[in-house]
Amino acid sequence: MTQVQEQDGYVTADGRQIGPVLMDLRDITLRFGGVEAIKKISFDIREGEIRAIIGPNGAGKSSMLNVISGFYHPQEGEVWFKGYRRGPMKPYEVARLGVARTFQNIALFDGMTVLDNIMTGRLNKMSSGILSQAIWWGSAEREENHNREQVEKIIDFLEIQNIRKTPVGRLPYGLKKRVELARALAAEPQLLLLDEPMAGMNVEEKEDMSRFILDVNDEFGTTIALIEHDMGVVMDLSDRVVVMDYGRKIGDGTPDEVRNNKEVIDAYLGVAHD
Amino acid sequence: MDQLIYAAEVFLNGLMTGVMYALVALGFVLIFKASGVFNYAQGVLALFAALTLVGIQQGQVPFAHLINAVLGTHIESFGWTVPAFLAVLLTALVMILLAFLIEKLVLQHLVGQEPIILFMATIGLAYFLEGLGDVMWGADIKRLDVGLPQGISDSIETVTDQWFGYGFFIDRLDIWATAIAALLVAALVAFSQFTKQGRAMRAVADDHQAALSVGISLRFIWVMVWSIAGFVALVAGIMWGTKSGVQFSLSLIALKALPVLMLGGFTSIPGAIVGGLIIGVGEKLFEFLIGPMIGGATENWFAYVLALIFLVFRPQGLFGERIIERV
Amino acid sequence: MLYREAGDFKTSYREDGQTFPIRLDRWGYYAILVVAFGIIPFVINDYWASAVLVPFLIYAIAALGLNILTGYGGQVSLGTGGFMAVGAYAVYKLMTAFPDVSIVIHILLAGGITAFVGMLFGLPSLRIKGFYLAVATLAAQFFLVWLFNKVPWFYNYSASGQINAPERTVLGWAVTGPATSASAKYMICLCFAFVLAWVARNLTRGTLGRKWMAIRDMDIAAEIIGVNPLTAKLSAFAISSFFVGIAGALLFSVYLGAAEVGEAFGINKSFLVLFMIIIGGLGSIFGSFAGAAFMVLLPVMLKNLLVGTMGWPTDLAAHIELMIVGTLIVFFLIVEPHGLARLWALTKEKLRLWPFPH
Amino acid sequence: MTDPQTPTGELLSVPALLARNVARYGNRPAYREKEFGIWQSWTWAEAAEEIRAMALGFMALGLKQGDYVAIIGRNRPAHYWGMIAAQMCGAIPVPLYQDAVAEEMAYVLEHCGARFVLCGDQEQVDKVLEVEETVKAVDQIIYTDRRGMRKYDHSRMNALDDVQAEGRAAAQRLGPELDARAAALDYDSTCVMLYTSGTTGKPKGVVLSNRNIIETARNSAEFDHLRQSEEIVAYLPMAWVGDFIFSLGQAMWAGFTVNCPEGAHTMMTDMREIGPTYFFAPPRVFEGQLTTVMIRMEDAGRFKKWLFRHFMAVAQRVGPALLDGKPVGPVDRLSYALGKLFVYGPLKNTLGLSRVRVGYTAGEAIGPEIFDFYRSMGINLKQLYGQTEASVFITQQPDGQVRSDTVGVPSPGVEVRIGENGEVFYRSPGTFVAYYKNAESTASTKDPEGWVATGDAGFFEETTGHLRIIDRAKDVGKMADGSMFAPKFVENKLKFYPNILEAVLIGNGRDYCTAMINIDLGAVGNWAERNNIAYASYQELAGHPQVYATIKEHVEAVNRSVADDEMLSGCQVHRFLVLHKELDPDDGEMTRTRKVRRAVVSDKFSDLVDALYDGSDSVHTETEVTYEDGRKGKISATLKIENAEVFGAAQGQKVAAQ
Repeated sequence: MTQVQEQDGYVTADGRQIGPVLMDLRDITLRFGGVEAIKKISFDIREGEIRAIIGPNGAGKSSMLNVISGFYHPQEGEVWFKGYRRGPMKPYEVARLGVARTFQNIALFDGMTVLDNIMTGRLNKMSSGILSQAIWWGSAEREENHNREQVEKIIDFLEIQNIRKTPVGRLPYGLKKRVELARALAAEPQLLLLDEPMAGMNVEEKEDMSRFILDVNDEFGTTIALIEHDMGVVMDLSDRVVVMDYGRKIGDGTPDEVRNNKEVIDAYLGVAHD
Repeated sequence: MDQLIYAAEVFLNGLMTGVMYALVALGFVLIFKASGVFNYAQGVLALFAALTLVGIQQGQVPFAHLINAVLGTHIESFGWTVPAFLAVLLTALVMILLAFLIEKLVLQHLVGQEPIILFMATIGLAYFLEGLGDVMWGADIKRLDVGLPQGISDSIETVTDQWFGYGFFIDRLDIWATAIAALLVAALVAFSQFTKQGRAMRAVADDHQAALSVGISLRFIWVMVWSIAGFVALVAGIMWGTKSGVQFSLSLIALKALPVLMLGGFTSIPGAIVGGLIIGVGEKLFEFLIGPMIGGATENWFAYVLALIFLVFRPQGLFGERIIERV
Repeated sequence: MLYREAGDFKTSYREDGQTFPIRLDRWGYYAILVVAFGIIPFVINDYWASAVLVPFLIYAIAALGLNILTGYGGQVSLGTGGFMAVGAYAVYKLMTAFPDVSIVIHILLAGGITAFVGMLFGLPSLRIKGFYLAVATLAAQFFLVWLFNKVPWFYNYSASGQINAPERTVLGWAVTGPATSASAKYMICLCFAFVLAWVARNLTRGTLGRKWMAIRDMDIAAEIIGVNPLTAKLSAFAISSFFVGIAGALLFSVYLGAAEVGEAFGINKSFLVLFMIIIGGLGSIFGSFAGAAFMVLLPVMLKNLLVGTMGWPTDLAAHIELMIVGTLIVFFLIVEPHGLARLWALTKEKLRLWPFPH
Repeated sequence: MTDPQTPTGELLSVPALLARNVARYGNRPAYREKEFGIWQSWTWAEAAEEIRAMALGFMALGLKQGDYVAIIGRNRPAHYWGMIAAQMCGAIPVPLYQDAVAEEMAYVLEHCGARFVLCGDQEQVDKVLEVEETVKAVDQIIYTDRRGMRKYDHSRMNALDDVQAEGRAAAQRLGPELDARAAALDYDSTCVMLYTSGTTGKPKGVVLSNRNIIETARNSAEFDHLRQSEEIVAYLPMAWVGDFIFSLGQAMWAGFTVNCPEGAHTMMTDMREIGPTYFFAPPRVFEGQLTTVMIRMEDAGRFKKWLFRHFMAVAQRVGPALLDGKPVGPVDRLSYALGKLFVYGPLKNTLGLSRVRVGYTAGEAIGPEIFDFYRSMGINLKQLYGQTEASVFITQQPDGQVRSDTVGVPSPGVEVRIGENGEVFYRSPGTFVAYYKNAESTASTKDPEGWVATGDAGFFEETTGHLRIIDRAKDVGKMADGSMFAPKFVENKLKFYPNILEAVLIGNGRDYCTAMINIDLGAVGNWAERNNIAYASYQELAGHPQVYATIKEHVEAVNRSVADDEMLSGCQVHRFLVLHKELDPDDGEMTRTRKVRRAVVSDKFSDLVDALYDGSDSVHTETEVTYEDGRKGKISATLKIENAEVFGAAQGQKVAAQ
C-alpha cells in the first residue's frame, strides 16, 4: 500500500525508496483551436518512480507528454518542476532543465551514425565555442573525447556495441528504439519521458526493452514517465499509473488500484486487448 | 493629382502584369499540387515553347546548327512558313510530348524522393531544356507574332483622356494578354474543380496512396499536369515573346513567379492569382514611387523581398493552411 | 583489395576519431598534400592555373561553404552568387581603402562581412522551411546584385561600374593584379582551401556539426533534445557565408582581377555551386572538392572535345554543355542522390571487403 | 637457463616472471581489452600494479595460502590478473568453463573446495549462488562487471575494483606479508589447477606446478622464437590448458601482449583489428572460417570467382613450397606475388591472419585441404599434439616440416615412446604433479618413472620421425573378423567434408561398420538456400533425401580412401544415418571441448544402433533434449537408414540384411 500524500515519498512493493515530487502538473488544459485535447488534468511524478500514462487512442496521452516536454504550451494550468513553476519555455530550454524523451514514431537523425546520434544527446553537456571547435586541437577535442567516454558507457549498458558506427537508417526497428533510448539517456536526464517505448515490437524485443527501462531506473535512479498501450507491460513496469480518457483523468494510483477502478475498466481495459 | 493618376495607370499596368504572373504561377501550382514537384523549369518551358512556336512558324530546320556543325552543311529552314494557329497547335503537341518524356525519363525515377531533390532535378531539367531550345532553334533573339494586336490602345487613351484629362498608355497586347490569361486561369480553375480528371488531380494532391487505392493512375495525372503546365507555358511564352521578343530572359519570368507562389502558398490556386496581382501591382508601384530614389530597376528583387518579409510573418503563405507540428 | 587493416587498431578515442582512421587513407592524404604543396607550384603554368586549378580551389571553398549550409545544415540556399558578390565587393573596398594592410587579412575580413550579411538573410530560415526558404534566398541573390549595381559607392564610382583588383603582395609575391604569377595565384588559393577545408572538417565533426545535422534530419526532435534552432541555423548561415565570401573575394581579386557583378555573380553562379555539392555529395567535405573538380573540368574537357577536336562553333558547344550539365544533374539525383562522395565511399567499401562481395 | 639480469633472481614463479617483465618491458603493452569502443591498454607496469592491488585486496578479504580461487568468466585481463594475484597470495587459481551448467560447476567447486570465487558477471554469480545450496566451502564472491549487481546481498560479495581499492588502501599493512608469500613460491609450488573435461566420467583436477608451466612455456617459446613483440588474441576458454599456456605461461615468459575481445559476438572483428602474430585455434575454427570464406565467395561476381579459383590453385602449387623455403621458379614466384596482391593478402587481412608468424592447431585432426588452404596462403599453420597432463606440449611440428597427417616431433624436453599396444607415452618437465584428490587415477596414468599414458594410439614414421595419431587407444578395438577398428580415423575423414559436422563410427566387435552423422547446419543450410530447398528445422533438413544423397557420396568417397590403407580397410561404412539433432554438450553427448562421448551416444541412441544392424531401412526414435534455458523436452523423428558402397576387402564383410 502506498501513501502518496506524505511529502518525503513512499516505498514501492519491491522496496525501492521513492523520493519527493519531481514534477507536478496542476489543472492542465490544452486546446487546439476549439478542440480540448486535455481537460484540467493534475498529477505528479515523484523522484525515482516509474510513472505510466495510459488510455485509449486519442485520450490525449501524447499531448500530455508534449506538455511535459515543453513542446506544447497549455492554455491553462501550471507545470511545476523541481519545486519551481515552469513558465512557457522553448523545448530546448526544458531539455536543459534535465528532461529527455523518446518519440512514438522514432525520431532519430537518419543521416548520422548510432554514435553521433547518441552524442547529440549530450549537446547540452558540451560548451566549447565555435573558435576552439574550428581549431579542434585542445579543448574541443578533449571535450569530445570526454563525452565519448560517457556515451560509450551507455552504449555498453544498452548492449549496442556492434552497431556503434552504423548509420541509424540501416537499423531494424527494435534497435532504433534502443538507440533512441540511448540518446535520451546520454543527456543524463532527471526525468525521462518514453512515448510508447514498445509500440510495434515483438514479445522478445518488448522483454528486452522492459528490462532496459527497469535497469535504467535501477542503475541511474532516473525518474521515468511513460506512455504505453500494452497493459501487461505497464502494470509490470510502473509504480503508479495515470489513466486518461477523452482528455480527462479517470484514474490514478498503483497498478492494482487502477486495475480495480470501475471507470478505468469501462473506458480502457475492456478494449485494451483487441 | 497627377501623381495619383500616374499611379492609377501604373496600378492598371501592374494588374495586367500580375495576371501574367498569376498565369505562370498557376503552372507551378498545378504541378506542385499533383506531383509535389516544385517545377523550377516552368519558365524555361515557356521559353522552349516560344522558341518552338517561332521555329515551326518560320519553318526552321530543328537542330540546323548542330547538323551543320557535324555535316558541314548550310541548311537553315525548310523555306515554308506555317500559319500561326497551326503552329500553336503543333507546339502544344510538342509540349505534351515533352511532358510525357519528362514523366517517363525523370519523374518516374524520382518517386518518393524528398521535395528538395525533386526541386533540384527540375533545375537540372531547366538547364537541359534551355540548352535543347538553343540547339534546336538557335539562341538568337527572335520576334514572335501570332497576330495578337499590339501598340498603344487609342480607344483607352481617348476615353481616359476625356475622364482625367490624361490619356493612359496601355498596350493592346497587354489587354489581350490579360484577357486570355484571365480566361485560361478561369478555365484551369473550372477544370480542376468540375472535371473528373481535375478531381482526380486534386485527389492525388491530397493523398497519393489514397488516390492510388481508388484506382487513379499517378502517371497519367502527372503527364496530364505537365502537359497543362506546358500549355500554360506556351501561352505565357506567346504573350511575353510577342511583347519583348523570344530570348533567354523570357525564362526568367519563372523567377518572377516564385515570389508569387511564396505569397500565395504553393498549393493554392486562388493564392497564385491573388499573389500574382499583388506582386504585379506592388512592384510596379514600388518602382514608380520609390524606385527613382534608389536607382530604379527594383523589379528584379522587390517581389522577393516583399514575399520574404511577408513569409516571415505568415510562413504558410496567403491561403496555405496552418501547419500544426506533431511529434 | 589494397586495404590491409589487420593490426590497425585504436587504443584511444583520439585515434578512433581522427579524420582518416584507416592507415592507407591517411597515407593517401599525405601524398596528395605533398604533391599539392611540394610539386605542383613548381610545374604549374598559366593555362593550368587559370583554366583548372585556381577556379577549382576557389569553387571548392564556395562548395564547402554551401555544403555546410545545405549538406550539413539542411538549409537550401540559392543565394550563393549574391554572397560571393558580397565577399568580392568587400575585399575590393578594403583593398582600395587600406592598401597597406595585408590582402590575407582583407580576404578574411571580407569573409567576416559576408558572414554577417549571410546571417541577416538567414533570419527567415527560423520561420520558413524547405524550398520556401530556398526561394527566399533568391531574394538575397537578386537584391545584392542589384545593390552592387545601383550603388556607385561599392564600385568606387568607376565609370564602367566594374571593380578592378590592384596589385597586392603576400611575402613579397604578387597575388593579385595583372603581374601575378600562376604559382602565386595557385598557392594562395591552395592555402586558403586547405585551411578552410580543415576548419570545415573540425566544425562538422564536433558539437556544432551535430547540431546542424540534427536540425537537418529532424528539426523538431533536435529542438526537443536541446538544440537551439536559432543558434544552430544562424551559425550555419554565418559560417557558410564566411566560406562563400572568401571564395567570392578570391574569385574576384585573385582569379578574375576585374568583375562586373551581373555576370560574375549572377544567379547562375548560385546554381553552379549548388550543382557542385549535389554532384559532389551533400554533407561531405570530400564531395565539395569532388563536385568542384567535376564542374570545373567538365566544361574544359567539353570545350577541348567539341571545339578543339571536333571544331564546332563555340556557342553550339556552350549549348550542348548546358544540356549535358542539366542531364548530369538529373542523372545524379536519380542514380546517386548522395553524389560522388557516396560513390567513392561505396568503392572504398568494396575495396575493403575484397575479394568478398559483401 | 634463466635470465641473468633478473631482479628477483631465479624465475621460479609467475609473480617472479611478472616482476622481471616490469623491470624489462615496464612501459610496453602487456594487456589490451576491447571495451567502450577502443582497445583499453595496460603496460606491464600498470598491469603489475593492478595485480598487486588485487592480491592485497584478496588478502584483506582473508585469502590464505593454499586456498583455491575459482575464476569463472570470459577472457578478460582482470581474470588473468585474478589468477596471478591468487598465486601471489600463495593461493591456487582454478579457472572454470563459463558455459558450464550449474551441476558441473557444483561438482568442481565442491571438489576443489574453493573459498574465493571470481565471477565475470551477474550470470556467473547467479550460478554460484545457485550451487551454494550444496557447496558450502565458498566464502567470498567477487565480480568484475557491476551490471545489475546492486540489488544483491553484499555481506559476502564484492566488486573487483572495490576489492582493489581496499587492497591499495591496505598496501602499507599487508604489503610485506604479500611479498613474503610471493617470495615463498618455488618451482614445486602449484601454479594452477585445471579440470579436464574428461571424455568419460567426472572431470579430474590436474595439478600443474610452476616448474611444469614455466619450463614448458620457456621451451615452447624458444622452439618458435616467440618475442616480446608478439600479439595474441585470448578467446579460448580460460579453463582450458592451452589458453593458460599461451595467454599466461608463454605471455609471461616472452612478455608479449594479450588481447581480449569485447565479447564472443565481436570476436571476428576484434581479431581482425588486432591481427595477431601468434595464433592458436582448434580445427573447427579454421574449418568454420574456411566455410564462411567459401560461402561468401559464392555470391561474388564471375570475375572475382575466377580470380579466386585461379590464384588459389597457384597457391596450392606454390604456397607450401615457399613457406618451407624450398626452391620455386621465377614465374611461379611472380604469379604467387600477384595472387598475394589480389587474393591471399586481402583474404588474410579480412580473416585477421595477415600478421600471423606462428599458428597452431590441435585437439582434433584437421582436414588436409583445410590445412593446406591456410598454408598455401602463406600462413605458417602447424600442428601440435598435447594434453592437459603434459601442460599441452608433447609433440609439435618444426617450421619447414609441416604435414596435415602428422603431429610433429617431440617438443624440446619431452621424451615419447610407443607402448606395445600402440599407446603413446611421454615424460617431460611439463608432466603434471597429480590429479587432485584422486591418487589412484594419478597412479594409473603416471607410472613411478614419470611416464604418462596419453590414451592415444599412434606410431612414429620411420622416414620423418614424425608422430602419427590413429585414435584414442581405448577406442581402437577389433572387429568380429579381428581386423583393426579405429573409429576416429574414419570419423575425421568424414568430418573433413564441410557438410558433416560430427560423425560417430560404430563397429567394435561387429561384422561391419556403421555411422551416425551430424550435418553442418551452416554449410548444408546455405546449400539448401541456393537450391531453394525449404526447411523448417535442423531435423527436417537432416532428413531431406537430397541431403542424404550428398552425405552418401561423401561416405563412399571416404570408404574408397579408407580402402587404400589395408591396415584399416575394415573400417569402411556399410550403413549410415543422419541424426535428427546436433550432438550437444548440454545433453552430455559431447564434452565442453566438443569431443564426442562415445559411450553416452551409443547407449542414448541404442535404438538407432540396433536399427543400423538389423537391416531395417528406417527407424522411429524419441530423444530428450535440453534447451538453452535448461528446460528439457523431447523430439521424435523417423530416420532413414542408407546403405553405402564399400570397396576392396571390406566387400567381403557380410551385412545382416543380405
